[in-house]
Amino acid sequence: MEHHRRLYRTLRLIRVVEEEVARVYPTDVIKSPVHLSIGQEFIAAGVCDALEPRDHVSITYRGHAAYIAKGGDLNAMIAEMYGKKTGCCQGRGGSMHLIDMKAGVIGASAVVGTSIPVATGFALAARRRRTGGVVVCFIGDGATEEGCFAESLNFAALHRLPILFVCENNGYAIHEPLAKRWATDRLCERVATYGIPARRIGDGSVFTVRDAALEAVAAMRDGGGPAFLEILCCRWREHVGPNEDFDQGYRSADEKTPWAERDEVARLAARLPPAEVAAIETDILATVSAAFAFAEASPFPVTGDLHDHVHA
Amino acid sequence: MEHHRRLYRTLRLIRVVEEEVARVYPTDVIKSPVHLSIGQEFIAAGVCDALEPRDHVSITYRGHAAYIAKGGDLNAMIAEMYGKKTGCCQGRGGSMHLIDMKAGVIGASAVVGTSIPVATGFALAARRRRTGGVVVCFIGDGATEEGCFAESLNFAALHRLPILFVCENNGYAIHEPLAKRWATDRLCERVATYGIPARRIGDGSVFTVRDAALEAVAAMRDGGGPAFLEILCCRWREHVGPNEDFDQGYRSADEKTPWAERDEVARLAARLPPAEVAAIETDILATVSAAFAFAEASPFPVTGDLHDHVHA
Amino acid sequence: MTMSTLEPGSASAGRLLRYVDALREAFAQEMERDESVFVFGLDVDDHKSIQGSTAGLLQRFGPERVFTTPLSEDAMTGVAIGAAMAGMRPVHVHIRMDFLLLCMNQLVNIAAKARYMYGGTVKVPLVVRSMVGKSWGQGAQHSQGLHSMFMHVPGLKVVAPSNAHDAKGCMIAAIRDDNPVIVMEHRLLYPTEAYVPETAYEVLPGKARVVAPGGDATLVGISHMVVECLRARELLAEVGISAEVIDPIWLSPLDIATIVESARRTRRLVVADTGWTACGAGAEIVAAVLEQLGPEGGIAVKRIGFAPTTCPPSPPLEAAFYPNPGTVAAAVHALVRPKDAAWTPDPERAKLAHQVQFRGPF
Amino acid sequence: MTMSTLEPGSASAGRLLRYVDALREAFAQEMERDESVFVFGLDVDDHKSIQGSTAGLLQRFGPERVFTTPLSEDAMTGVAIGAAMAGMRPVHVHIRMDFLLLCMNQLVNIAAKARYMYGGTVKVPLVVRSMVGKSWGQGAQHSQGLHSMFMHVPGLKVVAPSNAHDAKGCMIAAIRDDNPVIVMEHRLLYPTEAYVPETAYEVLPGKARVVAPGGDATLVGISHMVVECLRARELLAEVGISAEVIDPIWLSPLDIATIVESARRTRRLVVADTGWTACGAGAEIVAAVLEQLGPEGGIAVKRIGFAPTTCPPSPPLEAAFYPNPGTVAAAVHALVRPKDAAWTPDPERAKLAHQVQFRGPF
Ligand SMILES: Cc1ncc(C[n+]2csc(CCOP(=O)(O)OP(=O)(O)O)c2C)c(N)n1
Ligand SMILES: Cc1ncc(C[n+]2csc(CCOP(=O)(O)OP(=O)(O)O)c2C)c(N)n1
Ligand SMILES: [Mg+2]
Ligand SMILES: [Mg+2]
Repeated sequence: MEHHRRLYRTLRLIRVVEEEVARVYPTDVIKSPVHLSIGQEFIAAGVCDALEPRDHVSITYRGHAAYIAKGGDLNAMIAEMYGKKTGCCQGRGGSMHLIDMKAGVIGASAVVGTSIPVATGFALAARRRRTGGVVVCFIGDGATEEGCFAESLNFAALHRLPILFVCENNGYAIHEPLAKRWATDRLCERVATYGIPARRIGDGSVFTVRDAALEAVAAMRDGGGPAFLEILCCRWREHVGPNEDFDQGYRSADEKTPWAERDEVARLAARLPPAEVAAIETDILATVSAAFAFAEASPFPVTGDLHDHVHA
Repeated sequence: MEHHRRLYRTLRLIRVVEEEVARVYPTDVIKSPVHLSIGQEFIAAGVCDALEPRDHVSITYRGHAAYIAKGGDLNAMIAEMYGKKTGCCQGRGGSMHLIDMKAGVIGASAVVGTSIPVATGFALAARRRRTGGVVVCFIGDGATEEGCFAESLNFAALHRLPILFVCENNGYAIHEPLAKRWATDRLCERVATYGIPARRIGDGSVFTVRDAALEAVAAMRDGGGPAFLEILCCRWREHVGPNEDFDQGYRSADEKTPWAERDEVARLAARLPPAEVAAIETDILATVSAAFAFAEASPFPVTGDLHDHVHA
Repeated sequence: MTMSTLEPGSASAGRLLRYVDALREAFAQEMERDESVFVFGLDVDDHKSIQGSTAGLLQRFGPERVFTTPLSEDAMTGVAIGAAMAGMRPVHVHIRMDFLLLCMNQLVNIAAKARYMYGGTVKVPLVVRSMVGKSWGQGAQHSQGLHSMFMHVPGLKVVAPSNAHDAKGCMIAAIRDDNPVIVMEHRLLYPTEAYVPETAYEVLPGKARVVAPGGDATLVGISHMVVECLRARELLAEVGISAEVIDPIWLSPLDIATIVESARRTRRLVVADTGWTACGAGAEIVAAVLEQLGPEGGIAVKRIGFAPTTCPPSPPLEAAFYPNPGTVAAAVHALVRPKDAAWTPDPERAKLAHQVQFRGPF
Repeated sequence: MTMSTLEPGSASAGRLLRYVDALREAFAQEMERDESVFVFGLDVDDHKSIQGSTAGLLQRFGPERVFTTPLSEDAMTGVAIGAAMAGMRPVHVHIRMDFLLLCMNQLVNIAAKARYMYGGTVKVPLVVRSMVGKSWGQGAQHSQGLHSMFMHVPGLKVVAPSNAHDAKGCMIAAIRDDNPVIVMEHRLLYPTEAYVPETAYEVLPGKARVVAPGGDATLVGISHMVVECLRARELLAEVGISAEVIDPIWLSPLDIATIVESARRTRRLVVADTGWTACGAGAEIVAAVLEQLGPEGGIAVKRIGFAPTTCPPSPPLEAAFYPNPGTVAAAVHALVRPKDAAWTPDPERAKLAHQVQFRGPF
């Protein structure tokens, strides 16, 4: 199972990167807020496994996982978080605005939801230029409350654009649970009224996610319109920052338990030959420590760079 | 049938006002654009018949019908369109911004859709102050495409606010048909996913509309949350201005035919004793000509008034 | 009527063309030249075609490149930005500038910042067309000139052509620009004519135009106010005051040097704007000129614009709300002859031809 | 740390209180006084309670008067406006001023205009709280001071308290005001302390405060920049330059008379802003002062603010992006001693205490 190995590698790579980010964070080398995706990696890994280089993904400020899964440059990502000139935004974006146009990662906004129409615009361009490419737009559950989500769904469906919206429903926007934000949880049903095939995935399986993405993407390449996936998940860490926050009173550690028990990283590891897991681990550790070393060694931008890139 | 007579009077009053507006329009006494509701009167008449003085209605720039149906001051409305100091906005609003807070008409915006959340705020206040009042928010089909519509539905449903959204679906936004704007016509189904009872009325009957509004309003007064009505209708005149526009090529006169055949104004007249119809007519003509005379005779604001009301 | 600020200098000066037709020609020529240009926005493809400014484009370029949208200004702006980042050149059309308030987040938080915050790895070659409505009951929400909000934001360019020649040249420059450009058109300028070359040309940022020379005062007019300033200049000439009229054309980046040079000479600076004055384009011009003049300063300054109220539709209020050639001339007079009694030209003579003609519907 | 711009004058001068606690006290006292006041917005009711500024309100006033919302800034602003028109007094909270770009339509097209366009028949007693983020990676979309956009619009009031005393007094004044008020808070000011009376009081529009006297230059600081101007004043004093520091407090309506009086005396005006300068608050102040000084003009002026770029998170770029006491002092020095060589204070000494301390997370 080649794709099993590939998925595991991606999952594990993301996990190791995120844990390293969390580890170094208190030393203040990272010059941005960080929104970790630990626990949610299976979504980005599963979805991006269905994509090709000509495809695009739109990510969020909680975008490390999808950036990595789509093949974004890891060195440039870590350097960006360190505020270095070699960062993917030359230190002008920070961790909330990762981009790698070469890898098809089209950027992230720190204003929740606002990347949804931008991603839709990429899909419009893909359709117009007949590239055969598709766009995946990752969003959180909170982003679906913004008006531009409804506006974008309608437009994407009206023009039958090749875009897959993936909602990572971790049940919270910062510390506010769905019950305080959603009148009902009939999100997929709502999206379906636009004529968009919509499916909810609750089993936490990277394979289920991958299969659903493959199916949706295949239909789009055949000229089908948009599709929608709502994928339940759990955010293991605090909203922003490196720590757990189950002691803060707004949610209980029980919420994590079932997710931790079926952690995809561990589950996939257990199904691969130990030697292979070990080899992957060695490789990943080398890659990750090289990336942090690269970031560390890279120079900061200098004052004189400030005015670059205001205009093209 | 007291309410039959009452409904007829309202329908006929609106029709006569609108036709008089259209008649005088070319003489340039009206100092604003006008968006006539001829053909759509049955919606405002039917819905507002279900309301009490403590209730509020939020109208649109195509709001003459609902303003009148809710009991807005006719003299002040015509004077406003004439740009006079005695207008309901003292000449500061024009035909697109009618308001009569005493009658519970809470104003209109010329930026489509933007009155939806404002109306929702009135419903929040009604709930908080336990007035027992409800709010009706009239909108066009185009307004449902704005993000704030989805945002407002979610919030109203989440807080179970006493607000009835009434969508007057005349099939067009200016000259653009639904097919160029809506991915599907499953609007009611979509609204229902918020847990909001939603119903589509296609028979053009003022009684059907009234019954649906009565039912919705009764539920709200009992503490129920929001409700939604999509009411199909036909705009008999051009988008803005006094004329018909079936010769413009974007829609055919056939669209109007079935609606004209079952015109509620004529239909209700035919079901009342002719003497009663005549008496109502006399009364209405007197009312309307008095309103136009009032507007005509009223003074314009003076230059020195310009800076009033910038701040409270 | 003819309102030509640019006289025919040679055969290449072109034909007399209306502002609206000049815009249309710009779209047609650029769409012909570059496949990636497309024009979309509410009602661009109906029979009224945005007052005629997009007429014929649908027939010529088809519905993939000329299309209306749902009423979703916010998302449609994002769509335009995404398409632009992906290599297209969208022209997104709004029939009122007031509606841009629905898209401020996309314009300011995304379009203006994308290139910078993504470290130069993307371009956003986006044109946002918007029209300022004026008079005849446009009222509170159909009348605003919001250019100063966009001038405030690094990463956006802003242009406000005042005549048919610049309408075409600026629009072509905007379409070819690799950055987001907010184009502020003015409804009252649509029927005005100027000499417009037939071939494509660009009126680029960086050069304001001295529209008419003068020695007593520098009068900067923005958009439609250029026309009213020229009329004010005529009125002032009758009382022996010579005003130099400057059209900045591009508001961001702004050619402040041309204005500084003039103001240094005339010692008096009046800016007449089609918007409110507080934190407006006039404030920017006055402050920038004075910073540049440095300690030599000592020039008299005045900003003119909308009254600090919401725009009222009632005619007498509306007349007081807007500056006009008479109020502009009076302001210049007050600066030039501060010791004289205030002077106001005969209101009848101060009226502007195209202003008087315009009547609804929209 | 203590950063008191208001010394205790008497017993009624109150206790030393942090800016954040002064805000919280304002809400508690006004909610106690007036049933119609309620506080809502994303995350006002969680355990972090907007950096503590709404802490305890939920427990005391209950979830009907203190509640979070869906992520729907646009509609929630409309809801606040409607509730205000219906007689409530909403305080709508945004943890970043940048998010107001999502609500511009409601704020500018409805809130600012409702009273006027409805002929005085309604009031909109709405408070919009928003916070400017600064430093430590806030970056492009979590750092903007957008007050000048709101100053541009008639019908809105704008206030930017720079210390705990004014934070409480302005917030109470804003809540009691019958008009929409945009309150611009600053994240870096939250821990700063001043003497704050225990009872409720209002710091009303109409009166700027001369925070520190001086004769060589007038230095106007906005929001957080007041603190940096005071530090710049100390640095300048060391080289024999005496700067008068003025805090306008309310930006709209603006007390320009106090600034004019000072500038007339010092002949030099520097405005240091926590925002971009183009069409900014500084442009407004400079232009308004010069209009009022009239032909006597002849004062030297300078605006200081964000660099004309998007805000970059990388520390060296961020340091160059923001004005600081050193750059402010250098600018004043250049105006006061134009013939001297440029002077910049030792960067170490120019650092601001609370600036250095702040580190994430948000
Ligand atoms: C428009 C906007 N409103 C509020 C915020 C503050 N904020 C940052 S992240 C966040 C939560 C978003 O939740 P969700 O979309 O579910 O994503 P998650 O963080 O759970 O991945 C909020 C409210 C913001 N950044 N942008
Ligand atoms: C936000 C916004 N976008 C565009 C317009 C221009 N416009 C005015 S009326 C209208 C059509 C609205 O259609 P609908 O909501 O169906 O109402 P109808 O006119 O049919 O009653 C449009 C697009 C506007 N006023 N506001
Ligand atoms: Mg979430
Ligand atoms: Mg319609």
